[in-house]
Amino acid sequence: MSVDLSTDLAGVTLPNPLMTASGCAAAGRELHQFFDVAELGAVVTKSVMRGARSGRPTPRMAETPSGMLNSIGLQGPGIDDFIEHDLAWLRSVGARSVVSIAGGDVDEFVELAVRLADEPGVTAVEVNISCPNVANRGLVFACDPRSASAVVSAVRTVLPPHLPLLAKLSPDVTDIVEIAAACVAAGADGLTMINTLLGMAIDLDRMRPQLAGLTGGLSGPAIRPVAVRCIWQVHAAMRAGVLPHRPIVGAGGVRTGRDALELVLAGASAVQVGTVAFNDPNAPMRVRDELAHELDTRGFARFTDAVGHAHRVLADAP
Amino acid sequence: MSVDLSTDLAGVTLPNPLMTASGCAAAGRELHQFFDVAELGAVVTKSVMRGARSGRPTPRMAETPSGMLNSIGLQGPGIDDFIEHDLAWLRSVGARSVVSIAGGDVDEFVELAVRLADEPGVTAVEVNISCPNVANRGLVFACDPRSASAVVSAVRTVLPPHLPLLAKLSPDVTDIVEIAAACVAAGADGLTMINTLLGMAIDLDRMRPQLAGLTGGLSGPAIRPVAVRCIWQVHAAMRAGVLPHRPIVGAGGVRTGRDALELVLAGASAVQVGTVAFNDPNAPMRVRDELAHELDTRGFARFTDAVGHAHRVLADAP
Amino acid sequence: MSAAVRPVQVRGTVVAIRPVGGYQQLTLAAPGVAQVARPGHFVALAVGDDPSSMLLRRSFSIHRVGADDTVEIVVADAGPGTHWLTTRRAGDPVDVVGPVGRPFPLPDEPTSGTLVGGGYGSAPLFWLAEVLRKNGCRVDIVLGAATEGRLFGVDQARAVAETASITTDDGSLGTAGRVTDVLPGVLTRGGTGVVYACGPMAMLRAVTDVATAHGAVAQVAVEESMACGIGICMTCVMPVVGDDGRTRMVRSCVEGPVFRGDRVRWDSWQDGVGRVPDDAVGAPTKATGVGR
Amino acid sequence: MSAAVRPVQVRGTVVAIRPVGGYQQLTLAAPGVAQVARPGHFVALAVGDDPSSMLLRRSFSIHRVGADDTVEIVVADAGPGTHWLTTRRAGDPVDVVGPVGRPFPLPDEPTSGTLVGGGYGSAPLFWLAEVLRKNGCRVDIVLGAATEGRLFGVDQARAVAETASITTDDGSLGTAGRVTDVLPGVLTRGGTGVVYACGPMAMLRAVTDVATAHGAVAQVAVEESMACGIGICMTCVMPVVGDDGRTRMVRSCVEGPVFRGDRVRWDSWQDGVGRVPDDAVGAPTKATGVGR
Ligand SMILES: Cc1cc2nc3c(=O)[nH]c(=O)nc-3n(C[C@H](O)[C@H](O)[C@H](O)COP(=O)(O)OP(=O)(O)OC[C@H]3O[C@@H](n4cnc5c(N)ncnc54)[C@H](O)[C@@H]3O)c2cc1C
Ligand SMILES: Cc1cc2nc3c(=O)[nH]c(=O)nc-3n(C[C@H](O)[C@H](O)[C@H](O)COP(=O)(O)OP(=O)(O)OC[C@H]3O[C@@H](n4cnc5c(N)ncnc54)[C@H](O)[C@@H]3O)c2cc1C
Ligand SMILES: Cc1cc2nc3c(=O)[nH]c(=O)nc-3n(C[C@H](O)[C@H](O)[C@H](O)COP(=O)(O)O)c2cc1C
Ligand SMILES: Cc1cc2nc3c(=O)[nH]c(=O)nc-3n(C[C@H](O)[C@H](O)[C@H](O)COP(=O)(O)O)c2cc1C
Ligand code: FES
Ligand code: FES
Repeated sequence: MSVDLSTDLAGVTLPNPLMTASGCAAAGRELHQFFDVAELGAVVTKSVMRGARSGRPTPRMAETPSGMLNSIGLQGPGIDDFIEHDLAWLRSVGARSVVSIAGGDVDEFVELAVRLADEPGVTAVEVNISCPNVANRGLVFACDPRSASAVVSAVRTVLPPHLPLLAKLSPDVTDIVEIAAACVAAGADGLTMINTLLGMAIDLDRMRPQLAGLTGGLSGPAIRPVAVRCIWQVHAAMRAGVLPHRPIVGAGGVRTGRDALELVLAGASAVQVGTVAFNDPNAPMRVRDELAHELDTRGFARFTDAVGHAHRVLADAP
Repeated sequence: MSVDLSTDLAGVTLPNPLMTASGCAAAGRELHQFFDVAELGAVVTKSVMRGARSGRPTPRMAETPSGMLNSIGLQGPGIDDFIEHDLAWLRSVGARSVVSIAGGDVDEFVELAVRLADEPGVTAVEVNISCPNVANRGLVFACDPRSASAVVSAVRTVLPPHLPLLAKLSPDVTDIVEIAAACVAAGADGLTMINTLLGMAIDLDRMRPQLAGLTGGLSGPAIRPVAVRCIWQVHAAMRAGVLPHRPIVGAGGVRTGRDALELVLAGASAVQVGTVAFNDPNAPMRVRDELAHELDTRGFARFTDAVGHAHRVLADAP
Repeated sequence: MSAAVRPVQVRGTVVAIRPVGGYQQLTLAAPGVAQVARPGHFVALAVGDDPSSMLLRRSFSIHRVGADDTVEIVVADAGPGTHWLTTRRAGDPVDVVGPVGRPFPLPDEPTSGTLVGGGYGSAPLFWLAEVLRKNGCRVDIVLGAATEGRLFGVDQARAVAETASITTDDGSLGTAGRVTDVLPGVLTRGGTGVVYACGPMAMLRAVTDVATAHGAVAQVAVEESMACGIGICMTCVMPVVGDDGRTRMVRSCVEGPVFRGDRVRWDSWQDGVGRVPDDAVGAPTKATGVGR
Repeated sequence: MSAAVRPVQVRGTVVAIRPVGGYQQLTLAAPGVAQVARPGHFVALAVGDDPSSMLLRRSFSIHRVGADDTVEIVVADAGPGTHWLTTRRAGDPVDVVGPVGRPFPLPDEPTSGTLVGGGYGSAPLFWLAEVLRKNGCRVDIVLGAATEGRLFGVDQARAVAETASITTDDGSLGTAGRVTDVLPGVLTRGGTGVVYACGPMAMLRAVTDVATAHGAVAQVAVEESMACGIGICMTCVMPVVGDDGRTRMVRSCVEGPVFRGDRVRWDSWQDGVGRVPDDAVGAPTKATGVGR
């Protein structure tokens, strides 16, 4: 196969567009038992916060048709432990790391960005704004353009210029383009879409919500059409000049190379494999190879030629 | 089975809570080949508009994991033809009809309501506000509290008091409770949730959006967790006094009696079976019987005792 | 409008499955379907093991019906749904809805009919040929496909028809070319009054043109994407001219799949994407726009 | 932390499937899994035909391993995923990830072990018993279930153990009651130093209490809902006290499923719903709240 899979992520060149999705690969160690994580475009780590967090009680999951609900509550070791152990390990195996950070307020996001600013081996920082804003009745940052841009601009200022900032958007909004535009205006170098949809399941034996946290995030192939739509809308808005062009990192229900290609043709410059890695730990590499094959059979010499291609086909249609 | 399945829909008593979903049963004639539609709680008819409409070009559908996308474009014969043929037929077989209406502006909704006001055999009117507001850049009425309440209050004024008005909500909003509250304040006697999620699929052979209409509505079991969440949030807000109590008609991915029970325990007083009827034309009746069985095994003597029960279980938990 | 025959839903069983050329031929025990089915009817099958991620039924023309309540279909392994079907084993259950649709209309008095099948599209034609012959009609058959392996029923054609002509795009069997290359000669020699065709849209359009040019009526079985197969979803519509001369977007599952070829607005497709003719009843205008 | 043995993912094959009591016993050819597996390891299986609507792997204790690269599991038909598994036929493919988890730790020098199994929880115990005996340990076994049909391996228990005690809630076999009714006597008579248990949470807790009361160490294999089975999703956590005396929410798939019973914070469950102990590392406070 002769396809050039390399892709550009706001100035950083990746050998291929495949990434893990935050919270679906821990810090890469476990998947490294199945394949060399250094071969991925990047490993996106579980969103880390300032201190250690126990996360939510169990049950934390519910299987749903072609998807699942999760309510982990951002369990993690805290930024210091993360840098000392996880980031160091990723460096040691030569993996490119996209570090996802989450905070309860702007200050926490800033503090996390400051700690990461000079760390070697950080390829990009993904800002998970799909978490509750403690100051604002726990309303998710990503659901309000003002909160979203506040976080993004604050983080952007403390990150070194060469380090790309990816804003991770939630689909649970009336107008995703409005949020995307706010994040880009605030300095986001790229957009990751989409985070999970807010969902819920009822345990029919206990006749109460199945998740201890009541609601949870819906993910998996079930939500892929929503991811494709969000990517399409934002990429179309960029083409229309509503907001400046920024790379989009696609996420949402990718199971096969064909699924990945859907996101790419809709406008994604990179693709994350999340929930499906639970079903198939080798999925990120498998999808990379399947995507290369799909591109090859369609005569694409370079991956980047396929990014947003469906918009061009439509524009050229009579 | 001794379970009393009857339910109350804003003053109207239905023998059971099972309904078809608008656009998933035409006007009942075809399903009547498989079961007696008069045995349903009600037949919800395809959203009808003022004039005849050809709808969107094909392809109008795409299968997605545990769901589908549709882009029909409200094809229909127009209100006069509907009343003369479809409504008359439903009356002739003794079916209870919930007539769904859709408009491009408030006037069209009002005109439709006026035409239906004195028609015999109309059990309730479902106002499909999940359609584009021509006056407002095609923004869907249901995505803006002001537009939503404008339609609902205008329709409520022209409908006779005894005729319940159900407002059909879209899940594609940042805050479903805000929209629900606006509709109830505007006079909605009940709320139908949820309509489809906006989604998209790319045709990998043509490398363009698979639907001729580009985006479409995502439905089926894939979206059930979103439906359960929306119903839960609105019912919880009613219990908390954020908005007055109104019956909720649940819709979204119901395939079995267990699925229906999830929506009911979350707060639904009636349940619609939509997309799954494409998979199993007998589904609405099958689900009714399965639901009765599930209620029976859980010791519910009356269906109404199960409505919102999960909220009570949670409140009573230590 | 919709077929007089009322479809039933039955939990069918695979009685037999065997490869035929590039296809799998399934014999399904489906009580209640066979007796009332006529050539041109189809069945809509649920696919996948419970709980299946594939929600929509798959449609298949009825190839033949058996005395013992069975229906036969011919399946091409085209994707996950048909792959599931072609990997069933005898004894496996398959949920069947059928018979569905408007079958091939039979001529009131004996006439000469030419049957044209593209790929698996020939599946329903041999049963139709037998019925036509019983009614005293002359039957000629033309089968076409991309290559020999995609042809279905060559022997059956030769057995039942006055003349059987074969074409393949690559010339691997019969005449190299399209069915429409040989069709004019067949129509002339057979003195054909009605042409029955089943296959890809492009072929149906071309066959209709040839038939019309020869003063024959074309009855074509179309193949649109169908979500329900029974008339309740409105996904399968196409622009067809009605008796009143007006074009409407009609459901090909219940008002078709068989239409008079000269009634179909063939100019409404471009590269698989349809168009609503501006003169169609209720066609969108700036004013109305289109709702979701 | 996570098991020294690295799991592999292999496209396995069903070699044999047969009913055993109320369960189905599957023999899977899974190259690379059997050699390195030890008692207490489990396998995580993908379920459903492609494209499956069931995304999450199902976990099953390894009952035994065969010389010929096979692993045996014992499956209760509890829902759609296990129903799919219990309806496989010889020759069918099953995607296997394993061996996963922390196996039962073996005593450094010969001691007396009592093995307690609830329902299918006994599946991994007989293989463990054989290993223990090879190491010169005395082995007693206690099997319990709601009723006779839910017991697994009574004969195997009698064959391998010094003493085998059976309890059923309904008294349909053995002593009427719970395993913990007979356990004290067994521990005393056997001079048990270590208790190995596998079964429902409530049983594991009770067994731990009895063992501790008798000065024996309890090693229990827990069963939490697991989305991935390999340590990447954090759905399977439970509060366990570490060597430093601090409680953490640890992943039961890789840091378990076998834990020292006296390290598990059993008081953290109520009617199947967990609680994060206030003294757990990173436990939520008003300030931090919990993110999604
Ligand atoms: C009236 C009618 C009769 C048919 N008769 C036959 C027959 O005798 N033998 C045979 O092999 N096939 C026949 N087909 C085509 C057959 O239904 C499709 O090949 C099949 O639905 C593809 O499903 P899939 O999951 O394998 O492929 P996918 O491409 O994965 O299907 C995805 C979705 O698209 C729809 N779809 C894909 N291709 C077609 C198509 N060509 N026509 C309609 N819907 C499609 C499917 O129903 C499904 O909803 C017929 C179709 C129609 C409408
Ligand atoms: C370490 C471990 C070892 C196990 N060993 C065995 C065994 O040897 N034999 C056996 O029959 N079963 C065993 N189980 C339980 C088995 O995994 C579940 O019965 C099975 O996952 C149920 O899937 P289902 O689709 O049939 O049921 P469903 O209830 O439909 O499953 C829905 C979801 O809940 C999860 N789930 C449901 N019940 C359980 C459960 N008891 N434990 C964990 N997850 C659950 C499923 O994985 C799935 O994600 C074990 C579980 C674990 C964690
Ligand atoms: C168990 C689980 C945990 C997740 N944790 C995070 C997280 O910590 N931060 C984040 O930005 N997204 C998180 N996500 C969302 C995923 O990164 C991804 O955006 C989403 O699941 C959609 O992709 P998918 O369908 O491929 O999983 C999590 C998803 C799952 C299933
Ligand atoms: C093909 C199709 C057509 C639909 N048409 C309408 C419609 O005209 N009006 C409306 O309010 N909802 C319409 N819906 C939405 C359904 O009524 C229902 O709200 C939604 O599909 C979720 O339920 P389900 O998952 O059971 O299908 C349509 C859905 C489908 C699949
Ligand atoms: S396939 Fe549903 S109406 Fe024709
Ligand atoms: S099951 Fe995923 S971490 Fe344990």
